[in-house]
Amino acid sequence: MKTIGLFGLVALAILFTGLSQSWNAALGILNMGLISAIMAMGVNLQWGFAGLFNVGIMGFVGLGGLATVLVSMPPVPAAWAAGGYDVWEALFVGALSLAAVILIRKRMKPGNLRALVTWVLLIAGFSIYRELFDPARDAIEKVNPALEGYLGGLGLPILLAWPVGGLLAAGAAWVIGKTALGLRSDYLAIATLGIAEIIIAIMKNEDWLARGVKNVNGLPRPLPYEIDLQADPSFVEKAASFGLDPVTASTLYVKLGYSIMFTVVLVIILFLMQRSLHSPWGRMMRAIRDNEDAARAMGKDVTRRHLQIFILGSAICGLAGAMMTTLDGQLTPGTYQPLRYTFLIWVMVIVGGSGNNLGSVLGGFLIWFLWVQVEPFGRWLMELITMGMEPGNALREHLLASAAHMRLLTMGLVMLLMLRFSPRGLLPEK
Amino acid sequence: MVGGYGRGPDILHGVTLEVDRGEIAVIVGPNGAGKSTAMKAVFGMLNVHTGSVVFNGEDIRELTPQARVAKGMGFVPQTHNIFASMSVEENLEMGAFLRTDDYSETMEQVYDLFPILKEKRHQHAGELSGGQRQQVAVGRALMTKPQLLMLDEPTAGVSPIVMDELFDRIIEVARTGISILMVEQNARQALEIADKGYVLVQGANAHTGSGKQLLADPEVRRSFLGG
Amino acid sequence: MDILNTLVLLANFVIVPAVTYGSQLALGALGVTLIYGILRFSNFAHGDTMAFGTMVTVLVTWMLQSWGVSLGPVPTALLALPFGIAVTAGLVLWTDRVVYRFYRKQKAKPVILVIVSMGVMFVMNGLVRFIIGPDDQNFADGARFLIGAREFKEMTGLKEGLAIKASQGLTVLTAVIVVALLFWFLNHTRTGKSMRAYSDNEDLALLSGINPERVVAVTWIIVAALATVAGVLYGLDKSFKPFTYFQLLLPIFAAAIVGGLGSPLGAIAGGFVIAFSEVTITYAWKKAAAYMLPADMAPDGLLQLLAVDYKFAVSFVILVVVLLFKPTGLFKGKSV
Amino acid sequence: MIRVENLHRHFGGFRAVDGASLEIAKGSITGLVGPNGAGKSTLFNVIAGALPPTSGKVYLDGEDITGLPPHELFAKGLLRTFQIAHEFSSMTVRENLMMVPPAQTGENLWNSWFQRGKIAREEEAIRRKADEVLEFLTITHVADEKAGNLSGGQKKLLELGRTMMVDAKIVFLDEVGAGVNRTLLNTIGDAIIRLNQEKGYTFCVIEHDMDFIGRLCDPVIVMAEGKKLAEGTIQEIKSNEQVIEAYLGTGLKNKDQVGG
Amino acid sequence: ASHGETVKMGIILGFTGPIESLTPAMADSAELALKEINAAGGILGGKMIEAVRADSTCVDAAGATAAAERLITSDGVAAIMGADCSGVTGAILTNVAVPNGIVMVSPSATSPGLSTVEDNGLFFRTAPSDARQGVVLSDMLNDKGIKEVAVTYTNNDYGKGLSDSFIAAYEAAGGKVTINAPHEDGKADYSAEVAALAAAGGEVLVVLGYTDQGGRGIIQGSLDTGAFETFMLGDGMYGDQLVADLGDAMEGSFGAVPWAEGEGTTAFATMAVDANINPEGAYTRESYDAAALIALAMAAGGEATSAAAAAKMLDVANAPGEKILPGQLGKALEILAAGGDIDYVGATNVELIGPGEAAGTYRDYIITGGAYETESIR
Ligand SMILES: Nc1ncnc2c1ncn2[C@@H]1O[C@H](COP(=O)(O)OP(=O)(O)OP(=O)(O)O)[C@@H](O)[C@H]1O
Ligand SMILES: Nc1ncnc2c1ncn2[C@@H]1O[C@H](COP(=O)(O)OP(=O)(O)OP(=O)(O)O)[C@@H](O)[C@H]1O
Ligand SMILES: [Mg+2]
Ligand SMILES: [Mg+2]
Repeated sequence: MKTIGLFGLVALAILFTGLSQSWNAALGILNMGLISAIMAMGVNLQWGFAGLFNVGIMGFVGLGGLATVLVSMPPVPAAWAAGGYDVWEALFVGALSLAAVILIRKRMKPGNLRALVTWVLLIAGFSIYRELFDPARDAIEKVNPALEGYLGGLGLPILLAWPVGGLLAAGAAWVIGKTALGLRSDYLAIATLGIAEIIIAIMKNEDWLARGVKNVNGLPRPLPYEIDLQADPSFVEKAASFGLDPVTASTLYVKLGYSIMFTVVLVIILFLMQRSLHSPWGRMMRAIRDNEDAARAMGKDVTRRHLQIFILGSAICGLAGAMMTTLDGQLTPGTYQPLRYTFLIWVMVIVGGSGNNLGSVLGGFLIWFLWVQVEPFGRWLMELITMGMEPGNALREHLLASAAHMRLLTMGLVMLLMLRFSPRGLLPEK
Repeated sequence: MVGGYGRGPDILHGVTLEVDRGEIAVIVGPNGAGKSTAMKAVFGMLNVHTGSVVFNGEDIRELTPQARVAKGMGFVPQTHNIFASMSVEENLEMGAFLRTDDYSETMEQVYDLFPILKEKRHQHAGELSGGQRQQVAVGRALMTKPQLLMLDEPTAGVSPIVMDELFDRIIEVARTGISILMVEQNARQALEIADKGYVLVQGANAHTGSGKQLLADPEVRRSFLGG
Repeated sequence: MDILNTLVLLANFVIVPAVTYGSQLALGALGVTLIYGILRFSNFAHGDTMAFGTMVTVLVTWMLQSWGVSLGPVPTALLALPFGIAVTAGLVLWTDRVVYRFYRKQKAKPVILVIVSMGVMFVMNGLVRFIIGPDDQNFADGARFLIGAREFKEMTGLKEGLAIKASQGLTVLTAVIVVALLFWFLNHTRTGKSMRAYSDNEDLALLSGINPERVVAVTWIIVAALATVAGVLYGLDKSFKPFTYFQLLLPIFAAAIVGGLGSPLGAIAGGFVIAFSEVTITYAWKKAAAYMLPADMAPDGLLQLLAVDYKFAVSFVILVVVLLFKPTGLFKGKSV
Repeated sequence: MIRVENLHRHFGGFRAVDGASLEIAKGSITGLVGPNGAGKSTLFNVIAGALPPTSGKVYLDGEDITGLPPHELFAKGLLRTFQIAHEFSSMTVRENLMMVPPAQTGENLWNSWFQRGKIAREEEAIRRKADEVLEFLTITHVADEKAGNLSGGQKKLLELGRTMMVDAKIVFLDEVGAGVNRTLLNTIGDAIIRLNQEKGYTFCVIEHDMDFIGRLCDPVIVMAEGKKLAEGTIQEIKSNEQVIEAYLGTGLKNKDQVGG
Repeated sequence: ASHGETVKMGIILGFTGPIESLTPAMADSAELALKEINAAGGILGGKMIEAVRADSTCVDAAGATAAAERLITSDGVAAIMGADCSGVTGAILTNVAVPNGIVMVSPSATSPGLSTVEDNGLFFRTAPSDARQGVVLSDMLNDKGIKEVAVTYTNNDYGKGLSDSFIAAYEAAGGKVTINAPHEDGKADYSAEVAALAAAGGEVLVVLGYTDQGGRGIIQGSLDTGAFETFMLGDGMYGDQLVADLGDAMEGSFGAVPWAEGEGTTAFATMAVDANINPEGAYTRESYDAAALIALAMAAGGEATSAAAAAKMLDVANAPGEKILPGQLGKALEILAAGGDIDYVGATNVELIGPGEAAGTYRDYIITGGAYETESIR
């Protein structure tokens, strides 16, 4: 009942945006809301179901974004010729030496000899890697740096990037999980936070991969371009029959297209998650979350389950990241900031109600709506306050100039109020 | 007393307990009967909505737990009853937190009572064994120089030799004029030293009498003392 | 072989800056770790608390400066510091009363408090910018250098200079004093011990007659003082800008966690580990090598382990590695 | 059945288990007693894979199981309870029991999506089993209560109940009796004896209540300072001078003087 | 077009986030231009232009898109002045501006990548692409006979692009770059960067960052440790505050900044000072020009729409026509209304080339006596 009511409320809020502002704005919020909801579900899977404190969401979202470039951009043959193969060779050598180190550490007895061999291998591997890698990278980055300077992608349809984004994130999660999942909550948190920073640092600085901070603009789209629709007479005609002008019709058409695609993904994930939550698997996960030692003693392979759920949740975030980059139409590594891509998602999960999938979905929509809509609200508030003051009044000027900062303040206040009145989230776990 | 935890259902459905100066009163009963709950109720750690708690003739129902400590009540909970990361001596000092007078004498008394604690005074309490922890816990409560000492299962998980010692100490403490209210599952030994005994079942008094009386009651023996 | 120059070189570019930065981080991390240890949550609003405290101090400093008050070579801000601390303490106490207390009573899960502290962070964030604006503010006065690089060269005749700023000296000195005071307070005063007791076992503290609200209040006051001192020192050494303070949060948390959350000693160690790892791993050893090796063996390359692009990543790699080998931080911390 | 050879477990410099060697015979109910801090629980933790040993070996039916993770030991039929109850506090008591049976179909993610029918049937059987156990432990009335809200003794019962959800070879019970009402403890004792006789479970029981130990256990092993101090029947143990001095004591000194 | 109607113009800049300290002055300058136009009676026979601000956050593409969406579809702005950071600019352009046919003039997005974005002729910028500045900086060093430098740049598209083009030009001219190290803005400490730069060495340190961000931190650190004494500053480093704060130590450092010769800049400076805006703040001039250009292009197009503005933008900005300086917008409107032609010079000597970008003149300056002294204009 409460669930329906709250979802109804969000729907109303979006409808209201549509009526009072514009349908484009409303659909825009809906689309990012859908993506946010998916991310929140990924985090909820990890935290709400298994108690894994992952604050590296940004990294997985970023990897999803990277996938769109690697899958959908056309390859840059000149760059491949300049050093594409050498780069991969270097990376292979690097991976090989790491693998050798891990092998040695497993096989050899601890002691000075092992330490020595490890260090020698590490240093030698690193030097060879740098020796191979540096010139190849420089060669690639020299190829028309203003516009290319990277290897490009595979030139495949961008929708393929969504699952690939999930896989990429899953791969990273596997590596992280293998090394860091043994850590206890807060320490796992900072480890994932750190790893996310590392992933973003790589995306920002490895220009040969995806142009780094120079950004990749103009990603292909799964839907037609608005201007093409506007130029298409049959579309214009159809639009007119609905009483819409071509610009509005085309923008709405594209946004609706995205909405439908995102909704399909959301519904599938939600359906599967609900099923597993209400099965012995879900019960086992809750048991593990409650008390790992006891779950272990009751024969559950906690480490594997953690790894499984960490990978799954991260993959969902990666998928959502790819969807988001597709929607943006460009990859801009400089924009990945923990506040926006990690902590805001956490706010969604907690305000929605952790442990409850519907709660996460609700939180995703609601918080995103607020994030976008508190901006005009803050400005409006300031105008209200300053209404009585005469123009030119220093305080009034100051207040109006600070209106932009009311945004975060309002956001914070709303969050505090919501958590005050339902401290376990709007839709708490039953 | 009638009351319960938070907004949950009532756990206590009319419990009456009484201890006089220098007496030992023992509460026994099945698991989940509400013994610990009753103790906490006496100490003001949950809502009691009917009934009263009277201490030295004064109704203290509205007082916070700290205020009750100040009035001269001491409590050793069933679990988590020491400051694990603080030294033994600091644990005792915390017991005397509200006292403004010189408490070194009381501390000496506690050390006399539990000599092992003096030996380990600078060790972290968390590093002690189960029985030693119980001694620290009782010692901490004694430091408040209470008139009433409440102990929730002080001998659970304690080896026989330490248990005997603890009972000895409790008797000694009672002799100094301190009243003792305790919950025990080692009921037979406890009732042997008790002046009063209460049997709680499902949040209500089932049997009341002197320790000896209860021990003699075949019904009580069979149902609660394990034959 | 030129050991003297090498040492001065390293001191100037590695040791002095890292010790200063480390002290700043340590002071910040102490605040975070105290909240964590006693109130049991990670306080995301700490960076903005620092900004708030510094802002108040800056405003008072300006006022004092406009009155012509000055401490000579010592920055006027020190005189304003107590005001900053007092106002900040007032703010956080008020915040505790209207926000955190509710959740404490409810015994809410720590993660809820974390999110709540994010709400507080947003509000404070807006508040600071609202009052003083988002710009850089300069409030340092007094002497700039204890010893300048050029002076040092002239004095010693070495090729390398060593510069120590007054603010750096002040930072390290204050950090040492504050940390010593804090330790003395926690271990030897009644209130300090009651705080440790509360952090150890809340219910039992209640049974010992410790007033939890008082413990909480004292904690917030200390945290406010630590935050303001850390913020002001940082501002004196670099500059005051709200956004940077927000960004400081990440390294501060890293420091607190690498040292072991809840452990004051750990917070200090963590601060220095983070600071030193940032500087040393990306340091280009070329010049040092040139001093140490015979002239014909002088290196061509920079001898940099990793480019500074990865400085931030590197400090996190160190962090992750430390955690993998010491899963609760350098000084055994707590975990909620 | 279980053989422990020269086992050491040190915490920092402290030797909690310091060269313990002992054997638990198949089909026996072996008692393990000893002063507080003798290293009994630590020994359990090492055997059950919750702590890695510093050195030494543990064998189960001749097979080296030293350092195996708990879930693998569970699969081999080795179960344990915790001295300090480790319930799943936010789950109901019944769920606490139902999660125990291993390799449930619905524990596989894939099956949880596509094998609904089979899961439902399995659940039904597990639920019945759980209800039987609840009945047996006299805690049916709290079946739907959150386990975290149970009283201290009820949690202990739940600990025991979990080991009854599966067929075990050997069960390690760490102070099931502490804080449990004596009447109920007797019932638990009966249950242990019945499981031992009817199903052939082997038990190793840590307990400080000598009556309980005396009724159930043969043999009894006494540990002190991380080592085995003595082994024998309860009578032998009770009359062993060393054991009396270190562990049993001589009873209440002041008993006679208490007025009543 | 009747008297009294208003036309809305969106001003979308990062009022919160990493460059929050730059944006208020930028927005104020843009609004200064609009005030001037309104004071002259508005465009197209009395239409007043009203500014609507929105927050691009600089870093959150989705948030910026949503804000722009609201500006266009809800507030109904006719054109957008903005955005600031290249990342969000790209996102707004492709996702909102182009589909809705709204013209955008960015005062500060300098990324070369934006030159090739499918913009349907709707995107313009008043800040020159960084490619040209690289050459200017390189020439400066050669003129001074400096053969070896260390470079640090702010790690974003602006800094990276500028450092790429500078290094390419400088190395082609025979110079040597000892190290090219990025720095992140808004971080707590720059000792590591300074240490690496110092170890690599060089005659001067080339700083391609922002004056109140990491760039300043690096300079301060270098001065404090004595690592470098002379700096060459990119355009983002230009600002009075820097000299005021760092004082004598900056003596002898030099750099380049997009500049209009004499009149335009001076005119803007006077106006800005009157309006309490720092005329030398980063991108304040470009912001004024961006807003003015949009209004003038609409006036020239005879319609307060993006389509009209886009069509006339190049005409208005470039020769032939009467030269228009800041403060002369009223005159420009008169000329346009009379069907004449103008060449908007503005505060930055605007000259739009190729894909709607500023060609850019640069002023070489050297800091002497705590002030910027012009050395030459390129
Ligand atoms: N925090 C709590 N919230 C809700 N119910 C509780 C809580 N603690 C205990 N209970 C319930 O109160 C009842 C009485 O618990 P109490 O701890 O008082 O039992 P007890 O008599 O001390 O038992 P034991 O001998 O096992 O310790 C139990 O049914 C238990 O489930
Ligand atoms: N994690 C640990 N770190 C340090 N010391 C420990 C740890 N666990 C146990 N010890 C120490 O090892 C010793 C043995 O503890 P253990 O729990 O095995 O005793 P026990 O024989 O089970 O005692 P009891 O009968 O009181 O339960 C104790 O002195 C205890 O303090
Ligand atoms: Mg109890
Ligand atoms: Mg034990």
